[in-house]
Amino acid sequence: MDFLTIIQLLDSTVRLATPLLLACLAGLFSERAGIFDIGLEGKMLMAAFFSAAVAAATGNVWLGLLAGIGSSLLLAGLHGVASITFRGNQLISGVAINFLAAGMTVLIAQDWFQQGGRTPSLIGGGRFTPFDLPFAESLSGVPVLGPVYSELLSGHSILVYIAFLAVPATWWVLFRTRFGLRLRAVGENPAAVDTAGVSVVGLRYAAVMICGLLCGIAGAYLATALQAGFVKDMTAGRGFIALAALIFAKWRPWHAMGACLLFGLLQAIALRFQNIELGGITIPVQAMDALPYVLTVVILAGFVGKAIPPRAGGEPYVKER
Amino acid sequence: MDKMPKWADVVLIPLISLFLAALLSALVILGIGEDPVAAVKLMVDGALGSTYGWGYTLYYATNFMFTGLAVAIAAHAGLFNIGGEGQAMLGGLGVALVCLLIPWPHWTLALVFAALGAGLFGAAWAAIPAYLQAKRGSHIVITTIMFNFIAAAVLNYVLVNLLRPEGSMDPATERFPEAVHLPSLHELLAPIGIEFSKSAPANVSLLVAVGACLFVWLLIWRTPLGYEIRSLGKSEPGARYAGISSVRTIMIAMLISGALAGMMAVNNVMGEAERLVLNATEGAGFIGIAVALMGRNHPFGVFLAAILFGFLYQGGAELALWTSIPRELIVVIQALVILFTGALDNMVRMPLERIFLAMRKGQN
Amino acid sequence: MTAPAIELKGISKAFGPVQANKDISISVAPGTIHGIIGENGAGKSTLMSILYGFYKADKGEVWIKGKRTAIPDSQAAIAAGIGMVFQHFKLVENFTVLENIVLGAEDSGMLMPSLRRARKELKALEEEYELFVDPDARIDEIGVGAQQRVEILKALYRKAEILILDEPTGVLTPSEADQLFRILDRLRAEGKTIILITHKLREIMEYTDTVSVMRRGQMTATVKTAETSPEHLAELMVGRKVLLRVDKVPARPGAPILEIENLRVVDSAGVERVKGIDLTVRAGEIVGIAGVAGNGQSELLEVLGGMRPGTGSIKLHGTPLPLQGNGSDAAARRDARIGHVPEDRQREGLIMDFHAWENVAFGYHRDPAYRNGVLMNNAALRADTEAKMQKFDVRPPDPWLAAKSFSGGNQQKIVVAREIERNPDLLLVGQPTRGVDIGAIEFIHKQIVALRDQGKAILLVSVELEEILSLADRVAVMFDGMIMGERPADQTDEKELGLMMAGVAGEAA
Amino acid sequence: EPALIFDLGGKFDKSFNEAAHGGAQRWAEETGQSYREVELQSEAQREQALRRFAEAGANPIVMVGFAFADALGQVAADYPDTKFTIIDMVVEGDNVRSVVFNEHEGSYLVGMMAAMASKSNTVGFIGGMDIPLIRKFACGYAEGVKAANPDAKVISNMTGTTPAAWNDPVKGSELTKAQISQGADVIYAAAGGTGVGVLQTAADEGILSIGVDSNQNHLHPGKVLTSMTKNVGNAVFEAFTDGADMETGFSVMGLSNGGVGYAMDEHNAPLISAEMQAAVDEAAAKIASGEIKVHDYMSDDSCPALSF
Ligand SMILES: Nc1ncnc2c1ncn2[C@@H]1O[C@H](COP(=O)(O)OP(=O)(O)OP(=O)(O)O)[C@@H](O)[C@H]1O
Ligand SMILES: Nc1ncnc2c1ncn2[C@@H]1O[C@H](COP(=O)(O)OP(=O)(O)OP(=O)(O)O)[C@@H](O)[C@H]1O
Ligand SMILES: [Mg+2]
Ligand SMILES: [Mg+2]
Repeated sequence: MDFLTIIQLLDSTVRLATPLLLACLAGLFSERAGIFDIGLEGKMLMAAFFSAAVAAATGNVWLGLLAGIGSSLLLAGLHGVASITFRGNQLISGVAINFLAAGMTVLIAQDWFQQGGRTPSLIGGGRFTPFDLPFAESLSGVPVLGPVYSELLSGHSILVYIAFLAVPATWWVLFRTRFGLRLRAVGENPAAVDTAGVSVVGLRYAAVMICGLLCGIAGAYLATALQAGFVKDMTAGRGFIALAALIFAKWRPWHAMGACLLFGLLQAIALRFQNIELGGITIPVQAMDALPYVLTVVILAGFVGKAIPPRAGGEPYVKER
Repeated sequence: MDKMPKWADVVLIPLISLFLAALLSALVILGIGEDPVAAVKLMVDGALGSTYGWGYTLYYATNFMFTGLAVAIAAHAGLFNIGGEGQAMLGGLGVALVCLLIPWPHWTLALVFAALGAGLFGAAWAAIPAYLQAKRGSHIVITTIMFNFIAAAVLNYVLVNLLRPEGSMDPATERFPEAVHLPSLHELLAPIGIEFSKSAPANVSLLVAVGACLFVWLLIWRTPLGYEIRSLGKSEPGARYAGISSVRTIMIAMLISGALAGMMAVNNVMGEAERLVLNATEGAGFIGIAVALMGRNHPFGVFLAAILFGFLYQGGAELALWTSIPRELIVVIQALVILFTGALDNMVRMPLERIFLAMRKGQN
Repeated sequence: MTAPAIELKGISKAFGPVQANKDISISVAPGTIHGIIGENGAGKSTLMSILYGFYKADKGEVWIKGKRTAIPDSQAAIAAGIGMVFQHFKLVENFTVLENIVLGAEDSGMLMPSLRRARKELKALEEEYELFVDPDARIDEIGVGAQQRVEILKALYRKAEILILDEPTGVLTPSEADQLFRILDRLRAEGKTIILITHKLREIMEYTDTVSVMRRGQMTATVKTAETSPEHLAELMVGRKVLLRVDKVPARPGAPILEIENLRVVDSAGVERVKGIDLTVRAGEIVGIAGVAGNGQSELLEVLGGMRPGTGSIKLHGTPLPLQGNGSDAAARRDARIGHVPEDRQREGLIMDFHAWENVAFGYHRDPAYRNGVLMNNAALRADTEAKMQKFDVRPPDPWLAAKSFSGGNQQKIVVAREIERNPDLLLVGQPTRGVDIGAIEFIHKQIVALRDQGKAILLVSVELEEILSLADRVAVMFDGMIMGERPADQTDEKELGLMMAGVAGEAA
Repeated sequence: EPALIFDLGGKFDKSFNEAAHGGAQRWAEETGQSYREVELQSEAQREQALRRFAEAGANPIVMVGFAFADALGQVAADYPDTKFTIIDMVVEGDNVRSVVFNEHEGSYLVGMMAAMASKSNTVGFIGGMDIPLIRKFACGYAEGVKAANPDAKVISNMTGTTPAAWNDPVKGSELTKAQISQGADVIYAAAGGTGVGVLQTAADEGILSIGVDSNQNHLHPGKVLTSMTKNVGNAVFEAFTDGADMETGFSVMGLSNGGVGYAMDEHNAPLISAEMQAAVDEAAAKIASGEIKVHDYMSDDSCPALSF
């Protein structure tokens, strides 16, 4: 493989890792606060649709982004009501939200656009366009570093940069702020937070809403930056890969970025090459598709370090004696 | 002292939840500019108005009985098996191999072994998540989700590269031999003088599914093994105290669960398509979750809920056929049912408990 | 006269059908230690949780320092100068001590300055009250005594003037408890008000200024400690004269039934909990294991009951029983005729959602007597349950009632009936009367003694010294996974056992 | 009342299914009559849809896509009074009309145009599901490229091996980027809905693309060189027009009878020089007359101009 191909592959890795990363960080906030979320997929899908729909209708991608975030927040709020206020089963709520999004997006899309569950293709201002870093053009001639800068680092949509900046931001919020301390505490022992005079419900809602916000950006990215419009089921399991990455990263922000880049790379490889020849054996493309899931199972099995979720994760908080 | 009578918990709450889900669904239909009454009429007509409709309703219900039972039995052991979809896919592979590799003299024999094959493959697919949960504490919800995706990849590979007949463009196996054709309800009922639609796919697997409901009921409530499964599901330290091996019980419960999910393939692969296609499960594994929730994990409840969802499915197909309402409407309904019966049941339960408490106070 | 530090007026609180607090009023003077006693379930913790804003009262008022104060949540309680140390600590296990202390009391949105200031303040507090802990240690790395100090520091860091402690000594060794009371004394000297919930009358008599007694959700009396006696308090607590000693004839020990040699248990976290125990229990005797909770007694009982693996050797009637792998589980122990009344009936001994009759089969569900071919013979099981309920006076005697619908005492009777009626050769009993009222205690004690008198061996684990002394024939004290010594029950007393429980070895073992 | 069943890509795939939809719409407008249609959600529904329409008395029933072959094989005999038309596949049966297209011929023409428009002498092909039918497109295309410029290089990729490959715009987009990095400056997408991603990315990256099945020139005016039109709409239109008493059997639609072709309209007019058009039209005439024989991959599962 030549240098340029590698750059191209990494470039596509960055693009494909972005939605994973946003969703993964979203899950990180929620799960660190003790609310399991297998509804990342649904929130992303809903956001993808509404961002594309509004962007198509208004021709303004920023309005689309807002709409996407809004719809994702709505589902996040639903998850919050079910799992925080009514202390329901978080896993079941997540499953329901995934189905709800899968159905509603197509239903509404069909109603609004009559295009079989799609939105019209986005054109012009309806899409996020590549964002060139300074001097990308002039530096492209520099050997090795030039292409790395101008091809790999520059020229992505603004949301890509937001996603990668969200990593240090997440780290900082979680480990350097009061909010972060409380958020982590509420995922470990909500009773401690409660008796310390801080609202468990408030904190958990805040976490779930941040999760909604990030999923919203992820969905909008899919429909308005990575692609030009919504097609049904366009998240294609990315929410679950993000969940896998979250476990892989053991709920830590920087590791989450590593995991998402790894899974993005796997996707990039699977997208570009059908079957891969490796020293005489052919690795079928299906193996590449399944690899993130297999890796997650291996991690979960504890063969490569144990993944211990936040202790109060998945449990509704009930005051007990 | 319980806060409210058992019947309220078992019957009233699911019914109210279902009602809420139906109400919201009606609002959704209104929202997309259609008439909910007409839609329901069309659904009822298409799904229950003819033996053709019933044939499809029961065909889908058969699938959902298997996957609903699979979710239910795992739930009794305290496990949330989201992997029914993958287990059913692998079950399909089991059925296909049994039907294609062995020349069966008669469908009865083929049915028995196909069911075994489906159960075996489904159980095998559940075995790894089960083992990881039992031995290493890996969260079975996540592992079974992962195994759904892995199953799709495996099946994809097998159908594209191994089982696709020479020269065919479809990623599907060849057609099963005529000898393994399962009699449809039409063929079963004709001898006793009942005219049943010839083209509906409901077949003898329905009886197998009903048998499975009965089997699960006996197993859970009438055998020591069922007792152990339920005990473990309620209290793990309790099980340890009672000498109930959690590893063994989790394994057994999940193997049965996986086998039941896998056995769905007898219906859809052997009974209907008569060959294995991609995505043969059509999401039935996930609907099993809603069915088990609705049915309160009781085999009889699962039976009823499966028929309800069979109706929704067939009704939804009719909607897609005759109106411009997309089939996804049933996905929405399914989501609402799961949401209200599964995640939001406290929303119904809390006020209900207060009402019952007030009623009791009033009596005293 | 100064206003009382705390005044509660007409507090009521119900949990569904359970009336936990009924119209309760008390008043506590500033600068005093006020004790609250009462049976399990009497409503003590509920009352204090209301004062701390953890629960909301259905009715009633709270007055702090002469001012009516609404306490809708813990935030308000903290603002009113109230701090509480719960029975089960409310600490984040994988946070450091410092993080736990600042949690909820941070100065600003940024964490680092808060932590820096807390570190300084902590130093001062430590020195002032002798509350030493390492600020950078993680909670799960420090002992319970230190964890309790963290809880107290949390309250003081929040400038608490009123400190509530819910059963603080249950998990402490006598010397740790002494240290705690020295700290409390100092706090009182500073003018702080302390409410102390405890089951130990000795602590009430020694350290409190005034004491309130609760019974079945109501406040039955408030008296000056100096003007009362333990006997009087006990009577107030249960409503009648209490018989402390169990009626029984002297034991006539026979052949050894259970022989334990060099038994060791390592828990799942890799910590050795039982460190080489030797012990023999003979036919016709009750051996009591005393000790502060968490010194390996639970693990000892569990390994004998087949609930966890161990190493070393145990023999029953001289036959070795496996301690690991095949044949070491609880089912095998039952087959070997070992009965087991577990320490925690709700978590272990019963399935709370099961009917009484299902619970009577718990552990014995594969017994042929309950079988009908491959199926279970539920009718036989129900008949058996009815008989057992009659005999053990379980109320109400309804086999169809779920276990959770019985009161604690009756739940315990179901467990005891199930285990004793099997007529085991060895009965393991853990905390048989925890959370059980006095009437049921007497009944259960009688059944245990009757089993002994049939020539069966009984191993009793209890954290209640009184229970051990009155029920056991021989007492062994466990400390830090080891047996510190054995004494005939009639040749020792609480003082000597208390020393051994604190790790001071007795003379001859 | 006739009925139309779309394949999994859905009727608005901008390509194959949409072409069929267009034909049905044209029929409805011209005759003022109505027809039934349904989009499938999964493989398993093919048979149900066929039976349901047949039961309800729809006649004829038209289905687009080779994947219906098996289901139709099962169903057709059960409804001898109903006429079926299947597109892209041959199914035996007294009441079945099978319509197949000479896609290789149309692809040859657009291949020539690609070669002539390419400045880098490298052109690309992105197929959908890797099946002989799509290889037939690729092979004809490659022959056309070589005919116009023997030195040109053809890069070919398939999107996948399952029907999902028809509907994966992200993958289409990524493959386009990969081919661009290998020097391709004209890319032909024969990939159903996946092609939307190909055309989009090609337009974004400033190279030319070639559409398929429907006329896709309008999707990105000035960026789509041309489209290989496959007159599925006509086939549907004819079947609907013939109605219940249509002639059954086997029909081949090629260049000679207007079944395939290339699209010219105002959107791509500036891209096509007179000289290009002349060359292509000449070749088209020669193919129609049989003077040029374009190799059909499906005739012997091999391709002289391209290796897969
Ligand atoms: N969260 C709750 N939900 C329902 N019932 C409760 C709850 N907390 C306490 N109760 C019930 O209220 C009653 C009083 O309980 P409380 O914990 O106040 O007793 P206590 O006096 O502190 O007992 P102990 O000595 O065992 O700590 C008991 O019957 C208990 O079962
Ligand atoms: N968490 C709870 N939820 C519901 N009901 C409870 C709860 N805790 C206790 N109860 C019910 O409250 C009642 C009183 O319980 P508690 O254990 O305090 O009884 P008690 O008066 O101490 O009885 P006993 O003397 O038999 O121990 C019982 O009927 C019990 O079932
Ligand atoms: Mg208490
Ligand atoms: Mg009690």
